[in-house]
Amino acid sequence: MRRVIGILLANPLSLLGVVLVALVVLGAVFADFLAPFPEHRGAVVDFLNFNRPPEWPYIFGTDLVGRDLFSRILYAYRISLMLGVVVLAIAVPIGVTIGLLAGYLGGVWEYLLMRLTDVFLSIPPLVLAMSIMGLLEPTLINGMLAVTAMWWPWYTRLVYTITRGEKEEGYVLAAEVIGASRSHVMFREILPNCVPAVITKMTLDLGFVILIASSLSFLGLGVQPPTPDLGSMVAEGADYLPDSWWLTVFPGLAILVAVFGFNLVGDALRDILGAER
Amino acid sequence: MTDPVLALHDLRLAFKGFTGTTEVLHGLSLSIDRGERVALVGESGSGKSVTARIVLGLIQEMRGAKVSGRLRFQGQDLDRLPKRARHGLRGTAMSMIFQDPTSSLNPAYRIGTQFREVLARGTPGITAEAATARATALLDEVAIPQPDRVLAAYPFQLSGGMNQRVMIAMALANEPALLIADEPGTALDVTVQAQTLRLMRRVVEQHGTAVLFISHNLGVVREFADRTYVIYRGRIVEHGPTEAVFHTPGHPYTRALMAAQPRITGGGVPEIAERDAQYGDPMVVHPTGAAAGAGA
Amino acid sequence: MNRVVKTASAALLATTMLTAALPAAAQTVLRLDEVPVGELDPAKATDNADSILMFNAYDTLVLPAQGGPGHVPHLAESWEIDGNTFTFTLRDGVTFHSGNPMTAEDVVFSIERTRALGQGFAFLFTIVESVEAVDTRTVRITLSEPYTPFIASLVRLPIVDRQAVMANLGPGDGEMGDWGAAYLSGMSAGTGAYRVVAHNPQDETVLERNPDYFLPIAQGAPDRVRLRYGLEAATVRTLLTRGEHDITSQWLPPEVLRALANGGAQILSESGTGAFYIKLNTTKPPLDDVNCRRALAAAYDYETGLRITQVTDDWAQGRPSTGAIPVGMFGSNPAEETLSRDMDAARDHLAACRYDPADHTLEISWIAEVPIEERFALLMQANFAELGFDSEIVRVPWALFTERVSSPETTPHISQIFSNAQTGDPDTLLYPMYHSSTHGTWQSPEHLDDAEVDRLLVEGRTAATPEAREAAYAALNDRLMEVAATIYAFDRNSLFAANPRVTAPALSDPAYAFGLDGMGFSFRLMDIAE
Amino acid sequence: MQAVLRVLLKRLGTSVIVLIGVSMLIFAIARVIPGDPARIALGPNATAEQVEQLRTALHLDQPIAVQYLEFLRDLGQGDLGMSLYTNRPVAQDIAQFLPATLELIFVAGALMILIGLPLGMIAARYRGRWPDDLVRVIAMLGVSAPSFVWAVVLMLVFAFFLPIFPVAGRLAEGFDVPTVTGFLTVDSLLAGDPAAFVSTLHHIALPAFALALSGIGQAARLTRANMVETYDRPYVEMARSYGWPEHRIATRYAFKPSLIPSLTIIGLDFAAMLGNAFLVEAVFAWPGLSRYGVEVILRKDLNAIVGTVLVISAAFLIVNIIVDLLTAVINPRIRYSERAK
Repeated sequence: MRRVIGILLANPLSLLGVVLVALVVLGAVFADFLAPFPEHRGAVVDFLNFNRPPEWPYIFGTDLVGRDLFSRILYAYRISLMLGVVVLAIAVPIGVTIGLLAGYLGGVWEYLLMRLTDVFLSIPPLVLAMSIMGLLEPTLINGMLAVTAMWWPWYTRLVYTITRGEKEEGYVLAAEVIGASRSHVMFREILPNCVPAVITKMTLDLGFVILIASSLSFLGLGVQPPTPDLGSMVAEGADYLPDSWWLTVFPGLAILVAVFGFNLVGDALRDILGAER
Repeated sequence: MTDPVLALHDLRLAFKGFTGTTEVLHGLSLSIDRGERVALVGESGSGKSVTARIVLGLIQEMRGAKVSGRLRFQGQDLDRLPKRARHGLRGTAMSMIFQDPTSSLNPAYRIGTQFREVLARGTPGITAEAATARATALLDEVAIPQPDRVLAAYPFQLSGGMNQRVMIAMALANEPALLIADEPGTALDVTVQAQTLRLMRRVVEQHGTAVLFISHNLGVVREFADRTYVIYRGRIVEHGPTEAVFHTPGHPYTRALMAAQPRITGGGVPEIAERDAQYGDPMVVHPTGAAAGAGA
Repeated sequence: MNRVVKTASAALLATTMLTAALPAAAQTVLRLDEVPVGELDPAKATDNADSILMFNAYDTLVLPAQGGPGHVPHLAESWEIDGNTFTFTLRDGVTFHSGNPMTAEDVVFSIERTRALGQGFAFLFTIVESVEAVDTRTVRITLSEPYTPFIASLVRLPIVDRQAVMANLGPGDGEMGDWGAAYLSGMSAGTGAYRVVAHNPQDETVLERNPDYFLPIAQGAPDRVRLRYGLEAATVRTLLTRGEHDITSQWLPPEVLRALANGGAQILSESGTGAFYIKLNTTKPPLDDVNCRRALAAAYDYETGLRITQVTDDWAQGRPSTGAIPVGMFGSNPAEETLSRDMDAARDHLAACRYDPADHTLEISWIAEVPIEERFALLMQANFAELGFDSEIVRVPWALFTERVSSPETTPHISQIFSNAQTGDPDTLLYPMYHSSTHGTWQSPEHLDDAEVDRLLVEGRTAATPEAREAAYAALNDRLMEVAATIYAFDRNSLFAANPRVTAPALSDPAYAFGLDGMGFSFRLMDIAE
Repeated sequence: MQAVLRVLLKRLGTSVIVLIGVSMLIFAIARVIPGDPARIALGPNATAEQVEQLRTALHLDQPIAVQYLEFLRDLGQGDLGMSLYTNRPVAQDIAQFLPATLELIFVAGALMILIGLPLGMIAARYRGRWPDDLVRVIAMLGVSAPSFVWAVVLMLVFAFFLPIFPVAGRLAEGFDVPTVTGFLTVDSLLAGDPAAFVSTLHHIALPAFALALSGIGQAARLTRANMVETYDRPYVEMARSYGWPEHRIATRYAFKPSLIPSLTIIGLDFAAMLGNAFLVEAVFAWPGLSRYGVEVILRKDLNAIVGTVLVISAAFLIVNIIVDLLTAVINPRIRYSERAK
């Protein structure tokens, strides 16, 4: 572990990633203390100060009803991260379990489970999430549901591939020979070998969940106002380009910074853990 | 004429890493005469493979690698040679064959294609027909039954032994003065390996090619080499005519190595004590001239 | 390799020069945009985009008079009204785009087709009891009940080329098949000053001038029109700035219009037919108490609301409201008697209300497709908080909104609606909103049930003379203010940014305004400077 | 070639099964929505009686399994029902809007391959040195922002501040290209109108690039990773031992073997593009199926949603079959799998 951290900090790019992720996470966690206008995360209007360019005390400017963009971005990070964590917390166990089952059991199970996975994979992810969000009511919970529905198959594929490889390895055969149960082999023998790849993917995916969620919001299918959300901010601001550029530029940058940070860290982890597939 | 094909003098190699510089070779000296077959024996990690790659100049291209000492090839000082000229020696004047024949051939191209490219190194602008004819002849020489079928095949369609022969044929295609063989055939079946080695020996004799033979397998070395260098942790600990080294091993490490060697020629890394104070003993040198003919 | 590159670059150069050398189109092209989709079928058309298409590709029996009330002859030369019977004499010598002459049969067919398909503005013609072609130039329409503004309804009846449709019936139930729906979805079969040459309901409709139009077309009117759908605000902004666009839709946010105006665009407008309504659900506590509704109506900050719509010093997308009926319509109050915020009155009303604001959370909805409504929602939230009402803001997509308002229980406390008189007559604005028989539509989230309002609405549509109608609507106006089912936030003033090269009197000079949304976009009346 | 054919047949079979699964999935989602599709369909002024009639006409009063079978039967006849959004048959809408989207995606895919692969090669070739880091940053930035952000940025920079590209649409005014394939680039060439062809390229450049950016990043990273792995293979060392120049080793020895795993993933990236096209088409007013998809989803236009998702999935599966076939053609292992056995 210390080695991992050491290598992370040694490379300037991955160091940058660690710093960006730290900024995003700290900003989200301590938004209550860092935001100059914490009440602006909700339904507040200040028509005296609406649509202001960046100037003190509104360092990122204000939106069309006079709310501080910087404060809203911090709270938007909070929602995005929460969404990412929840989505992965549901999608990863489901995806990993199905992948293990399909890869290890083989036969009919493999065929059925992998075709099911294919069904989900052959609807472009955003289209699937959009369909779900469009048909259900756009709420935070449904958003998580939609993104989870599009996410688990990727873990299934990943774990399936690894499991198929590991299944033939000596240690698995050895465990089978001494009469270990199937679940023991799957979860105690094979699963640990999937962990580096899964962790790497999860780091990368935290960024991508933010990305997808913002894309959904951009289309009006994500988290609903007045809850701050980066994608909706960009979408709403885009109408006012280029004059009120801050409405789009800062939330857009905020997405970029978060996803870029998680990508850098995930990429570095992949190199270090050798989880390249 | 009197120059050895290859002469290494006080060769040192160090890698720069995060934690500082690590020296891997500590002043290694070695020479090979024309047509002579010389073995470099040691366990994995002893520095024998990097030595081979230094001769080809591959290590020098790596970042963080620092090579010092003198490298003379056919009387030329390799380090003083311009980069292009140095590069030009590869595949023509010196060539190398690798441990795993199947994975050393490019899976995306047919054998014939790869062969033609090798021939084009020696004879730029060689026609397809001439290349095929030459390749067929070379494959014939390494006892490959249907050369045209092999030329049309992809490496994964051939057996390991077959690929090994292809590699030998390719390595000799441009009549190099020096052939470096890095653990040839270790990945192969024992009997196949023995066959291939006998074949290789015959062919290099016919071509008068000098060979630097790198191996951990003493049995193989004894069959193949005229002279043997034993390497331990980046240092030569013993050298002399192969028979002399085997009959009267002088260095404690060599003795340990031989004791660990299974009687029958076989694969597997010998299991010997990781470290022993005695292994630091000075180098043992057997007189050369006396036993020179014994191996031939 | 090199030769390939050379050849390719030579080809590229040649084609670039070709593009550059392309002569400036001899034709004048007018480019404008609307929200998708453009519906070409006269029996289905309803939206603004559809209206623009209808008013140009088709003609109607009458047209609204420019600059004042009433209607003038168009395809009908004259008409007589006898109780519930309307007899029209058609203009002679009018031909459809196909070359077929326009006759009474076509008028009959148009009404029958609209009623048969039951979509679009068919509801305006459900009261038609019979329609018959007396001779080729005479049509008689009989209504099943008195309906004075029927002439106004006729501006929503584009006359369709019967022969052309009959020759192109698609498969469907019955002998009329699909009534030509497939055919008319991509083709114009009217008499209009422009005819459709290409139509992609999501992308654009291209129209070109009809050289055989029965009225003279202004010399400077565009030869060709491209009506594009679904351009983003930023795209329109860029296009107009680059001189690649002529008239924007009315849906641009005020900030964008301001930027365009500052960049040299002219502002065109259409007004007087509708308003922005904040609708209170009169069946849900605490808003089932009229005093609570009056409190909200008094607490709403009309001035700030108008400021949200402000584009420049001269232009705003809203005009001060004077009451339930927009200024310029039958029964409206004088323009200077504007509504304004009165917190003292609000508190007095609240005191009279039987509910305690602390016990209720108001649900304020806004339509997802109309982002500016979010600002009004936030404004109301702040305003009503001063009275002690907590509120939550919900964003509702249009489709879901129409679903939610169908029952009083699911209708939010407060909804926001932009609405217009669909025929230009107050009846089509107010009746669908307030008559107790029309509950459960997007226009009537108040679920108002007031006998007096019902009575006045019926009087308005049946009174025989304009004076009597005026009186009825004035009384209705007062009654509506009394029941306070709606907060009349502002009268709507649709603004369009336009390229200065466009002259459109119907959109810039009140003396030429039609008083019907979209009719100002009659391209034949425009002038495009080269 | 027999092996390639076998791959094709196997993939087609699987695709049909998957498509049936997709249709069931999307059909199920479409039927559990809150709200009555018949009421939504009829719009604001419909009576309860009309709603009931339409419910019967749409089979909404029957069990969902029956509804699905009805749907399949209609589908078999190419009938996807009517769209509430355009008031036209969904099949007609899709036929009109699909080519624009496919054209956009193909051009973006070409950009992805033409830019992404070389970038990846450069990075792998100079592994650990500045070009590697630079490519890594570029690739990662491309992946790190949603394509709608890039679309907006590109439009602002190259159409507003530097007006060198058109803002919207597929073809400049004044051109009239008869529709043959629906791909304007192809149609303009078929019409023998090079100026129109240039105009179509001019119009498609920005949206395609915005769409391709994340794909370029993915392709570059993937190619780099695969090539780095290939560089560690013995045959590359063998190639070096024969003294090939590095650029030749990169293009000939390392690239082709690493292209094979890359191709599969590039096929998957098409899926992402089909989705991202939803965002880019909105910004550039590209009259494609994705934009149609957004509109129908926002309007809960069930028939159109089901139709659009089915067609997009089918397109995705077809692209993947093509990629599999390409892989089979490039990869001698698959091509000669029979002989190897």
